[in-house]
Amino acid sequence: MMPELGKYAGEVLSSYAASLVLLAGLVVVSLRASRKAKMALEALEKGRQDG
Amino acid sequence: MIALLMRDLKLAFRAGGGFGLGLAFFLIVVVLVPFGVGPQTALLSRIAAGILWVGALLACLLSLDRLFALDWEDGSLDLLATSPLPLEAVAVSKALAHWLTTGLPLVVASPVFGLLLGLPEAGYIFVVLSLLIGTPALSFIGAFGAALTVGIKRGGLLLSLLVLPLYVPTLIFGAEVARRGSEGLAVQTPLLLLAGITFGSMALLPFASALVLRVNLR
Amino acid sequence: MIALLMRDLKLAFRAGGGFGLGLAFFLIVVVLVPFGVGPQTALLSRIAAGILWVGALLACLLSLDRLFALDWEDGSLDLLATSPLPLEAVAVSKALAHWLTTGLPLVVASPVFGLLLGLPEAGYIFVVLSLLIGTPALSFIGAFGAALTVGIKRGGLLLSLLVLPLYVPTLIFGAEVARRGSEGLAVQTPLLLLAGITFGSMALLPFASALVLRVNLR
Amino acid sequence: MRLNALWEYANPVKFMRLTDRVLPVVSMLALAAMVVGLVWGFFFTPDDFRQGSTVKIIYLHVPSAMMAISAWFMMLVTSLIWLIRRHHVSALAAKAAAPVGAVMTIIGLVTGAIWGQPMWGTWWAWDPRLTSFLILFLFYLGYIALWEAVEDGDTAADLTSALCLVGSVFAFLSRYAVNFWNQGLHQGASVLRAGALAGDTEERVSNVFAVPLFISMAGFVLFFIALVLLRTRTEIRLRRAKALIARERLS
Amino acid sequence: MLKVTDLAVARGGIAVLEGVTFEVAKGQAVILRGDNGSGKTTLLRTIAGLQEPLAGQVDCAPDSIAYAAHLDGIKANLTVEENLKFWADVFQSDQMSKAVEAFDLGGLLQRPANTLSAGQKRRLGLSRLLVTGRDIWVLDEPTVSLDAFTVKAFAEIVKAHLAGGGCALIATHVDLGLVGDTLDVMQFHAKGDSTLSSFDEGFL
Amino acid sequence: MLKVTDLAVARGGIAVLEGVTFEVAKGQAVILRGDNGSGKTTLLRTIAGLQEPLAGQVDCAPDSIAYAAHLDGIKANLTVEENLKFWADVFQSDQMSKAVEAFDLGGLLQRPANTLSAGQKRRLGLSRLLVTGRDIWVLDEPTVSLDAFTVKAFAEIVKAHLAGGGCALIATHVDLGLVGDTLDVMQFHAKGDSTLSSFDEGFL
Ligand code: HEM
Ligand SMILES: Nc1ncnc2c1ncn2[C@@H]1O[C@H](COP(=O)(O)OP(=O)(O)OP(=O)(O)O)[C@@H](O)[C@H]1O
Ligand SMILES: Nc1ncnc2c1ncn2[C@@H]1O[C@H](COP(=O)(O)OP(=O)(O)OP(=O)(O)O)[C@@H](O)[C@H]1O
Ligand SMILES: [Mg+2]
Ligand SMILES: [Mg+2]
Repeated sequence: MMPELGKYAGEVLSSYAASLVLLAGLVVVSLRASRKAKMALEALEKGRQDG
Repeated sequence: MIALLMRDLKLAFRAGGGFGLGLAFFLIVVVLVPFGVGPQTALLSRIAAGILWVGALLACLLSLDRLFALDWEDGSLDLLATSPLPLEAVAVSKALAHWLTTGLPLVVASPVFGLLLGLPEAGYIFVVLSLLIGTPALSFIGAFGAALTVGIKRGGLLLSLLVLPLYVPTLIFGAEVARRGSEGLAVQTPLLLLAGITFGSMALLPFASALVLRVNLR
Repeated sequence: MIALLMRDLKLAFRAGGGFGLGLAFFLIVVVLVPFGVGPQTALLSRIAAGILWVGALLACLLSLDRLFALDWEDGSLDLLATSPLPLEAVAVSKALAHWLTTGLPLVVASPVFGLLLGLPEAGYIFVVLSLLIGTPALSFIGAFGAALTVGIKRGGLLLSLLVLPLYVPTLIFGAEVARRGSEGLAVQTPLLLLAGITFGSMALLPFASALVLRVNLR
Repeated sequence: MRLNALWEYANPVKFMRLTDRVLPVVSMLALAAMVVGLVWGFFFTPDDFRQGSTVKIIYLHVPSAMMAISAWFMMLVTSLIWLIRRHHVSALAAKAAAPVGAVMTIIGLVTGAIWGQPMWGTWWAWDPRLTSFLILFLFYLGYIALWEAVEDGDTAADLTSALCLVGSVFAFLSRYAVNFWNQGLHQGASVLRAGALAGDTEERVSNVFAVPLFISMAGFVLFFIALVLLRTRTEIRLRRAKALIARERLS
Repeated sequence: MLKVTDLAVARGGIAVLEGVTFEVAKGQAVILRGDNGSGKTTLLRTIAGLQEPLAGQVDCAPDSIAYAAHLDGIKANLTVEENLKFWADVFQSDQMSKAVEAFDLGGLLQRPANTLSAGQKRRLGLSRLLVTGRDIWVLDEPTVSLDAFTVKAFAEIVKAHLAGGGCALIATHVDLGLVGDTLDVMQFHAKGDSTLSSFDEGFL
Repeated sequence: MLKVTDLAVARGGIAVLEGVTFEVAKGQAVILRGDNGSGKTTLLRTIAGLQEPLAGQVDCAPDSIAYAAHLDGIKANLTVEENLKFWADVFQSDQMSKAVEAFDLGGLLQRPANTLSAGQKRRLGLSRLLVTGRDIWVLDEPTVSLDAFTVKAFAEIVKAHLAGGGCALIATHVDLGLVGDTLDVMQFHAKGDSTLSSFDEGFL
């Protein structure tokens, strides 16, 4: 059910694509950093309890 | 403070060549642009005022780099911070020394460089005037940037990145005065705004610089 | 030599921000010029190719400053000179590291900046091509200049002064390729000359740099 | 009293505990609002009689441009809080917000450029709004670079706060200067003008377009908040890890 | 003249020393000792006011501390005389000739500082102390690079300073030939649990 | 292993030492002594090949000298490990772990070098000697900033190097606790009439 975009299809689609890629990229980077930090911290705290 | 100013001037003359180098860089930018853009006189004279301002700005920028960094590296800044001189005075004197060795010579020499670029005749007085009023702001803003990056090795490019956006209003008003002057339009408004920026920077930024220096010394 | 190259790249990333800063400076020059010259698109697009080249050149120049100076100040250069690595290899690796962190990113980013200045469409490919071929020469020439001024505190401006005249031929041919390309003219001759300069610099200048370094170490 | 209670949450532990609960909610809301706003805007709005289908770009362009500016404001406020009250979470929140703001700026620039091609016949013009946006982007870059370049957390927080403060003044001056320098092509502020809501001005954005636009804007705001919370949590964890390692080394 | 009470100092966000308490009386020299990395430099910088203490306080008359550290703040391109004159001007002192004489710089006055040997540079750096006209000397390894003869001469200068009503706090690894209390900073070694810099503290 | 014959050295165009003649045999350490400014640094730089001698010659196997001076060539932004690894790569050595162990750097490996104390930096600088794998150590005041314990440890390292078939030439003002010949450079003090650099000579 793609809407009729007329002669400007290229512009509209590329701007949506570019924006979504950028937003998704930002989210992925943030999530990955978050997970990494969380794991690093957990490892540290575990090590502290053990040691 | 006078002692510091004199020392910095002396150092600039002794090692960096003093007035000469800022000027030389300015000259080179002015010479390079025709090589890049091509030699059409009409085109050049239209962009002359702007190129002069951009050149002045880059010349200022290039000499900022080591404003505080040298004193930091050899420990002078530590010693100055424990001396009776307040860091605000240090910041002012550094910015002044920078202006005297870089900004002022540019102002004096700009008519000659205007000639090289075929600046319209009406423009000379306004280019000189706008540079005279505008360059102190460049030095004081630059000193703030230099204080921010003082602890960072290879801070040169970072410094440019931080300082150039801060230069934008000065450049716009300065170049606008020069351009409008060349075209015979009224220049009062941008001139006043330019002066406002300069005095504002001179009055407030030394405090910011001193704050930042103190943080960096920690 | 690989070890040195890797170390220099690492240092550039660690402290100077790596690729980003050269690019940022380039971007800033491109932004500043319209502020100076005025916002007329027609005018800007005529000078676009030239401004891009001048901007690339200045971005290279600004990052040259500390190419050898840091190693000199902290004594690494003395130690390298007494190591099994010949100084020629040191010079080559420094120039390469400089190109990788400054020249190459500029080449990649130049089309985007061309957009900002309204570069004519035919010009893109030639701007990229000329920068790709020309920027290595800038790095190798620059390394020679940096070697010349290595012992001088506040050598930044002096360095610019020495290096910029050496950059002139590269700039002339490079900008010529870009400009002719934009206007649809033949570019073969300047392109060949540009390539000649680059290969010549790469082949010969490291020896000169090493010689000069040796003198400066004494 | 109430205000003091608010300051309490600048304590990292409390902040973590609170955001543990808040973050999922905000994220879900953000996702919902963005999906609804953008899907509605993309699929279920008519073409504009002048702009054709390009009007659909507005659902990305305006919210991102708005957030790009708001993010800087948020950084300014948190920087001030850090400088005055020295609440650590505040400094880290500013750090966390900067890359988000920068990406918003890029999106604004890219969608604007793509939109400009059919509307003005050029990708880029030195229009005041566009130009000041580019300058804002430079400020973001400088700010992020400074955070990266300074090793010590405390020092970096102080320096970047000072930069943010001074930078804001100059960004404001630039905005004004750029207006003075060139009269541009870009739209005036029509969406947010009161008249536009009532639908009685010339430049109004008609309601067909306005409702999904507002939803999308709300989505972007929530998205920003969610991301900043997430990234602040990351920064806090990193700090904690660093503090733990430091302490370990001592004993 | 200088009183340090329950001071805790940090570098890089980590406490290195805590509970540092001592006093330096008029005419007294206190020698700081401690292994490499034990925190002497950090302590001295804090006392000189270059960095904030984590806790505790430093009491002394305002503007009475002269600090000298590893780096001498010597400008390579200025002559010895210009270097010294600059500091004399900053501290508005007229003691320059005394400083020159004390550190035997007479023959070097017209030399640019970058032509000095390591020890000569150090002498110039130390001569700055005499033009500050300040009472409390805070010195970080002052005798590095000095030959035996100059070390002795320096000890005499410090003694004269003490006799003139000053006091001195000196960190060193070698013997200076000074009578004075020795303070081992190792006893103040931070335990690690209580003290982190304010920034990191909140995160534990 | 190292033989210096009738060497004359100059700094800034002025001869500082002349007629320097001595020999360092395998397994031997020679300690250079002399007042500040007597020319030790200049002599060592000439021997290391960093500057040309005015006259005379230095004989040793090519690429056999490891030089360490006042400045350590440490990159503040790299970690201790990266700093050391770099020199190990340049000298294509696999002795890194040995160097780390000898100078007790294990606990500091992951630290950026700018967070080290003066003495820790010095230890890192000296550890470079072990990864050069070279026989002749030419050291200029190596123990500056080191505490008494580390000085002793360093003396042991030098002894091990000598026992392993190396030799060492060390300029210092303090006692290193090494057995070895002492050479006072003052005896070679240039008289000032005969020796100028070849260029200036032509003007007399
Ligand atoms: C690279 C190009 C562009 C940039 C950087 C840009 C930037 C901006 C900015 C900063 C805003 C302000 C958002 C706010 O005030 O909250 C905005 C709003 C807007 N832009 Fe653009 N823009 C660009 C191109 C365009 C084009 C080509 C069009 C369409 C012809 C357009 C249409 C609009 C509209 C309709 C608004 C909303 C106006 C309002 O109510 O505030 N923009 N843009
Ligand atoms: N950023 C940092 N992170 C962690 N530890 C640090 C940091 N900066 C410094 N340190 C440590 O702080 C300690 C104190 O250093 P300081 O320079 O005060 O020692 P010192 O007693 O002067 O030693 P020396 O005798 O070697 O000069 C050292 O162990 C050093 O490694
Ligand atoms: N450009 C110059 N002109 C004149 N004399 C110079 C110049 N450069 C150095 N000298 C002198 O040469 C002498 C030798 O210096 P050198 O650094 O070799 O001494 P050193 O024995 O290492 O002293 P230290 O124990 O202080 O390190 C010094 O007296 C110095 O002042
Ligand atoms: Mg110390
Ligand atoms: Mg010496």
